[in-house]
Amino acid sequence: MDLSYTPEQEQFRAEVRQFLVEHKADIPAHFGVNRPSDAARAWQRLLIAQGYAARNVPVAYGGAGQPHDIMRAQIIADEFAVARAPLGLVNQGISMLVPTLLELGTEAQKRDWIAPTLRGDVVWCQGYSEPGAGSDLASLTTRAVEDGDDFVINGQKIWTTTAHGADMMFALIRTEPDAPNKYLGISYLIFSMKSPGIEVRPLRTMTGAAEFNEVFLTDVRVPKSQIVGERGQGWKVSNSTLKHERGMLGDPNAALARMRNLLALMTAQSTDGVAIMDMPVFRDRAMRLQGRALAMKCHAMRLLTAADKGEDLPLARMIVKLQATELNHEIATLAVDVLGEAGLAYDDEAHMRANEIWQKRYMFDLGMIIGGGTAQIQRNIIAERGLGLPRELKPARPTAA
Amino acid sequence: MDLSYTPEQEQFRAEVRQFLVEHKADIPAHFGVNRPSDAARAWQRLLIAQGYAARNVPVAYGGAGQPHDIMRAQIIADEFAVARAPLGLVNQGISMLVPTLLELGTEAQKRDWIAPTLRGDVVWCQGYSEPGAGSDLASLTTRAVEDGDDFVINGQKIWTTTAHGADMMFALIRTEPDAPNKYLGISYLIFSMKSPGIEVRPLRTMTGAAEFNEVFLTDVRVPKSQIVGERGQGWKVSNSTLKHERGMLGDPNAALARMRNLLALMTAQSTDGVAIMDMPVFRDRAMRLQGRALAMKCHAMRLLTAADKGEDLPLARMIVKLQATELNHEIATLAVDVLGEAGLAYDDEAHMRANEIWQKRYMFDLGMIIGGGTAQIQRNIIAERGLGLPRELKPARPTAA
Amino acid sequence: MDFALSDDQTLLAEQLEGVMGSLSTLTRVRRHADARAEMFAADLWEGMTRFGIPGLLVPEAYGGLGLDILDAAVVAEVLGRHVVPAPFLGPVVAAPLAIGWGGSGAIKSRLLPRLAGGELRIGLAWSSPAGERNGEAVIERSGRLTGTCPFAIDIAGSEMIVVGSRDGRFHLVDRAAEGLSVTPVTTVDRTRSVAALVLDDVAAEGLALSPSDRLRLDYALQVMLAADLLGSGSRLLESAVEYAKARHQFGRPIGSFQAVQHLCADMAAELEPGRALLWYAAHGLDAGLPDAGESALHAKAYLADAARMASRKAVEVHGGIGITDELGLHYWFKRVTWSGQAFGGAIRTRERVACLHNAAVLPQRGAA
Amino acid sequence: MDFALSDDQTLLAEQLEGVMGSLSTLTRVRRHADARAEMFAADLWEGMTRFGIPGLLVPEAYGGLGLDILDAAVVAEVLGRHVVPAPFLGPVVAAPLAIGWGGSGAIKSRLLPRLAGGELRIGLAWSSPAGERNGEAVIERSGRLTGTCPFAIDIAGSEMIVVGSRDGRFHLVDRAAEGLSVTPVTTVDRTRSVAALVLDDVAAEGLALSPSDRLRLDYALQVMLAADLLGSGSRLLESAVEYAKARHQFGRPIGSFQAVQHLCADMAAELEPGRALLWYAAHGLDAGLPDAGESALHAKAYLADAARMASRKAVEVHGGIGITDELGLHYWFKRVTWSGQAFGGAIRTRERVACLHNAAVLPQRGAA
Repeated sequence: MDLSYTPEQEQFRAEVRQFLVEHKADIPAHFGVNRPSDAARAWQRLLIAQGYAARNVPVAYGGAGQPHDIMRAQIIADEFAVARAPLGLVNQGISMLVPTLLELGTEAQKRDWIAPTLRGDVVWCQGYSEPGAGSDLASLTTRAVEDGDDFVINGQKIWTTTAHGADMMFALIRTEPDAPNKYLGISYLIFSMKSPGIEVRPLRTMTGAAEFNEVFLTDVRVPKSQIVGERGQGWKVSNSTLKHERGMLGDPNAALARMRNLLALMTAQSTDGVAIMDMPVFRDRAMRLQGRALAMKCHAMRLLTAADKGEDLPLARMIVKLQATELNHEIATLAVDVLGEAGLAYDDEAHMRANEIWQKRYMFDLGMIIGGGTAQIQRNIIAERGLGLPRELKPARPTAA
Repeated sequence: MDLSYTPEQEQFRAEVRQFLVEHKADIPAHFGVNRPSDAARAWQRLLIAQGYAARNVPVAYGGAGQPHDIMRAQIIADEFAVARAPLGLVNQGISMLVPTLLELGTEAQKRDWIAPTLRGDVVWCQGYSEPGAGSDLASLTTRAVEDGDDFVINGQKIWTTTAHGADMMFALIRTEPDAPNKYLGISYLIFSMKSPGIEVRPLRTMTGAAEFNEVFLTDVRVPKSQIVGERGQGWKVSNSTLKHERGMLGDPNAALARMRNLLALMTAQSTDGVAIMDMPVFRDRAMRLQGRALAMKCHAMRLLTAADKGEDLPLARMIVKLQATELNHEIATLAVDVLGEAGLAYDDEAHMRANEIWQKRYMFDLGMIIGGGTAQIQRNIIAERGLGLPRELKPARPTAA
Repeated sequence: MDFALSDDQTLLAEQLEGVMGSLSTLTRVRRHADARAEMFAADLWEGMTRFGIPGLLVPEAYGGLGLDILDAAVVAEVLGRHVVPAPFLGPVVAAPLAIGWGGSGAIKSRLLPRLAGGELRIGLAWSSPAGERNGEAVIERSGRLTGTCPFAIDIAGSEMIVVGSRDGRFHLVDRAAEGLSVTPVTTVDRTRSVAALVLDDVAAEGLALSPSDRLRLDYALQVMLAADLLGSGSRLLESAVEYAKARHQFGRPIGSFQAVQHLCADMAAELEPGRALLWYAAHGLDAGLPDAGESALHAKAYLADAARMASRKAVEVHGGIGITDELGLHYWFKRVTWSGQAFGGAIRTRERVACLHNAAVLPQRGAA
Repeated sequence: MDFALSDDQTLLAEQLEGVMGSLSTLTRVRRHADARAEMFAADLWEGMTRFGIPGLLVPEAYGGLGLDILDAAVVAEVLGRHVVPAPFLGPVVAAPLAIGWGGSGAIKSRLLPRLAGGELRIGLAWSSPAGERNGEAVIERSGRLTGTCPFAIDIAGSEMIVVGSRDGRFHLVDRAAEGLSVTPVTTVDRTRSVAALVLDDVAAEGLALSPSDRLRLDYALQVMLAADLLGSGSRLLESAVEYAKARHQFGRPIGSFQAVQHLCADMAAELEPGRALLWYAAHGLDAGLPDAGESALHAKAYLADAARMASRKAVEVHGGIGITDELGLHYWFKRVTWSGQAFGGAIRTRERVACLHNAAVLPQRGAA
């Protein structure tokens, strides 16, 4: 155990801090709702030039071209968090499509799409899930038939975030209906959201916001050149994308920050003249959650060290989504209990007051327990792949390639 | 809702009370460990004569021959509980074998076995589970082959209580190895524990006591006349027996009595000069369990009323074992926490002091969650039979006939 | 002994179930929830009035049905099942009881018949069971009220308000009284009407409830919330079971997966004993059983926990669709959140039991 | 930054794992547990001594290994994995630290080399972290001790005892001292030696630990219990997984049932972050991190809960056989019970965090 950093790393940390001080004025006030604002894109370009964003993407494709260095990446993340500065754009194009293209795209696809995506000039949405294909994603039925040099797509996608502002979609489409099993026969296609035949309908959720959309695809034409990876191999291609998505989940710094806010709330609120913080039943729950948040923070540091050494800790890695989403939900649940009747107040997002955010999180975080593989699916994965228990009779999802 | 009793019922209650006052001296001080003591058998004969025990068994077979009357039965149970008087003998022969014989036995079997069993002169043990057949009881492999007028049994049974003191065993034995499925081909046999080839080995459990035994059967001969019900139909016969067993579980009066003891403990014990009862975290847990115990008590009254009217409430009935065993375990868990370091003291049964009983219950009650159908099996039953959800691919147990 | 609903009560539940099933449809609830203005669901109230609900607890002498707390609980359960966005706790429970037990003969004659007929609706401003939050309370001085009540209910469409003051007493205030300002509060459960009241020397008519009747009123309201929780919780279970039967993944209904089965089994196992506990608590208030208060508080706390558990597990069984507006599951989820917290959450409610239950235990300040 | 065990620590764990695996077999543990007399497992202590464990925390100048709290935690985890029925907390942790930090030069020279060599064993009588139970405590007056300690550990086979008095100070007492009576206490975990002490004006040698060192000692012991809990909890998980793979019911391994899979997954998900938390807490004590105390208490409370959960679920996965002596699973179950409660259960330990963590929160009497 050594929680200190090397002199070179501390020097690098100092540089990051210096950068953040110098460029305080460049931090965009608004990032934009569906599309990045001009200021956000300018900030992103600055971060790429500085080597803080798109770090490992080659310069030829518009990235920073830095060598892999997980400790430096973490130092950047930590310092940006301390300065409350956004670490560039965070979207599915950058986190999922770009790594996929780098791994499996043609040279032309890489040249065409990576740089504008990184710059925020092209915004992507994801077309994986369908109303009938949730946990059993591979049973998707949106299909494409060949017509000359094009595919013609018909079907429906769901849970599509930012579909309204997106320029492009990357999607899983069934192109080979006669494949020997459902996993084969799917292709990974990319196409413009301006294509004729695309209709986007917002999907309202329990929080009152429309965080997701349904996308209806009717005779949408896509040139065959816009397939990523092999035809019929889209399941494998998407698994490489999902692998990248998983890293996005469960930021332990965020859980600890929430805990601090919750403890402040408990100190400020009182019932019958007694601060909630002085009520042992609530305090015990708060301390329990704080211990869990600290454990997850330590767990993340352990995973970071392993990744830095090129080691994999499969079981430790697989539990993160289950534990982190549950922890967030429990923090919100305690806050709702702490606020009591007062915590029932709730408006739509525009009018939401400081305390109302907890009621929203109580619901939103339940969605996070379900989204991206439900808690039940996570437990299957932990049991079968992490602990080596025999497979369920019908597996939840085939082992990632 | 009417929680009062009819004048006739109140009159009956008065009679029961009067009986208990008059016969206070007859209450046996010791019931005996493996076999009922002489005093216990005398008490049992008195209760049968009075119509309080073996109420619904015909006089011809040694019972009290009373008509079915659930309310009177409950009044008897309540008054005996208040007087802390044992309501006669409680054993598997009386609760399981006797009802089975009454339903499916031959006239000779009824005449031979019911009366001595009721009187406590013949003690039975149960031979159902095997080391390889627990949740999947129907996969049992102890087998009997025909030899003249006898069956010859070989195999092993487990979880056999009071096997040491028992005169007789009722058992499930595979008699038809070629039956079309595992449920058919089992027969329900009764035989003497004095038969040559029977070896009983105590099975020590985590509490330190040997509440169970293993029974090894080697070339044990049983006359064919000692089959109960049809040959090969033992699974159905045993299900009628299991039905009777279920009524034995989850006495809500016992849970409420334990809660009272726990609250007394919390009032008596202190840490740093503060009574545990004045510590809100423990008090909240205690009140939560008290609410659950009260709910189970009300639930039992609801089931009793339904039974009295000849109605069945399947879902309400099916949840009792799961909830009652969990509640008991939670009460013991809180007691262990309340006692802290002091609650770790533990001796074997002979030397156990008043507070140590909680540590024993903490373990014993976990066994109750598992025994007689694990909590997981109970949830399957609730989901499939109580809520009508589709069957698991491999069912836990076929629907009772 | 007969631990069951009477035939009349069973009939009441069945018939009301039919009425509310046809009136309080998802479309209707959604329309109510989407309205941004202060909400009074006149059509639903009208349906309840045709059924006689406003007069449930009004004595027959004043034109009501003169029924019991248990009858009202049966009704509350059905309203919870259908997340009925109409007033209930104020005009149907609190007002008839407070006026019936504490009003002068004149007040009773003046108000009870109008309450029974459904034409007079009375809201409830009374936060004491949940505790005085951050010092907000209403003070009575010389028959006039001053202060704030941040969580007044059933105010939309009401002509009067029953107001509880810090000293535990109840008062009748005119909705149009001078010095009373009402600000609607949108809560997470849009099927309930909540407002924040500010009272500046407002004229009020005192209701002379005995201390024990004040407690009975409190307990009756906790029982109604418990019944609402049972209704919405049970409906969430039913929705989950239906969805688990219909939804297929991996070539089989998801209800055949053990994980989904066990989510549903746990919901049922928790909710079912709550039903008996609720009946016992309501009947205890009607029959004056010595443990009625304890049972009422236990029922509220038990069902707040059980219904919350059901609300979460039902969403999990539904998966993604459960967090959307598609099936409207969230209306039940939110109703459970509201009913669980209103008039004191489970923890605070259990602390009240502890104080009641064991006189040897001094009430502790340090419990919420 | 390197958030991981060092190569040396990994090697230490692996080698000790091998040694304890061969010494502390189920047969050996069972023999120890079945003995009714006061127990000192000389053979296991001998094995630990060959491995250098008694000198882990003794400075090199006194013949020890001079290792860190984290190294000792690594050892404690292995001892927990194998439910080793030998002394540890007293002679290997508490005594070297208390004497090293608070003993005079003469005491150190006299005792530390003998401790390091394993020939001197010192027990620990100190109940303050669990709170003063029903008023039982030890009082120091003019250098002599009077009172009772109901939960003294590692007394069997000890020559001396470190005794904590009510004022928070530590003292060395001779096991044979006049006025000291020792009554062995059988606890649920027979792999641990516990005794009740009664002291009647017993001569004692004071150890001058600074207040902050007294706390460090407390935290170090909590970390050792946390490590033991991690070890026994992890082993329970491994046993459950192995059993679930091997045991067949309904024609398939029970580990292919989702319900069994999820029991195991939940155990793993709870235990795994506890490992990182434990390392952080132990390292924090070694490195003097400002949140070391908070982390140590969190580690104890977290792992007490996580290991208890694992102990229950592991028994459930095993079904009936899990509650028998057949596979000996109960030795781990009981070790978890003991370690979770010793020196304060999870609730009391979290309350200690609350007091540490937020200076604005006054310590409350009303928390256990």
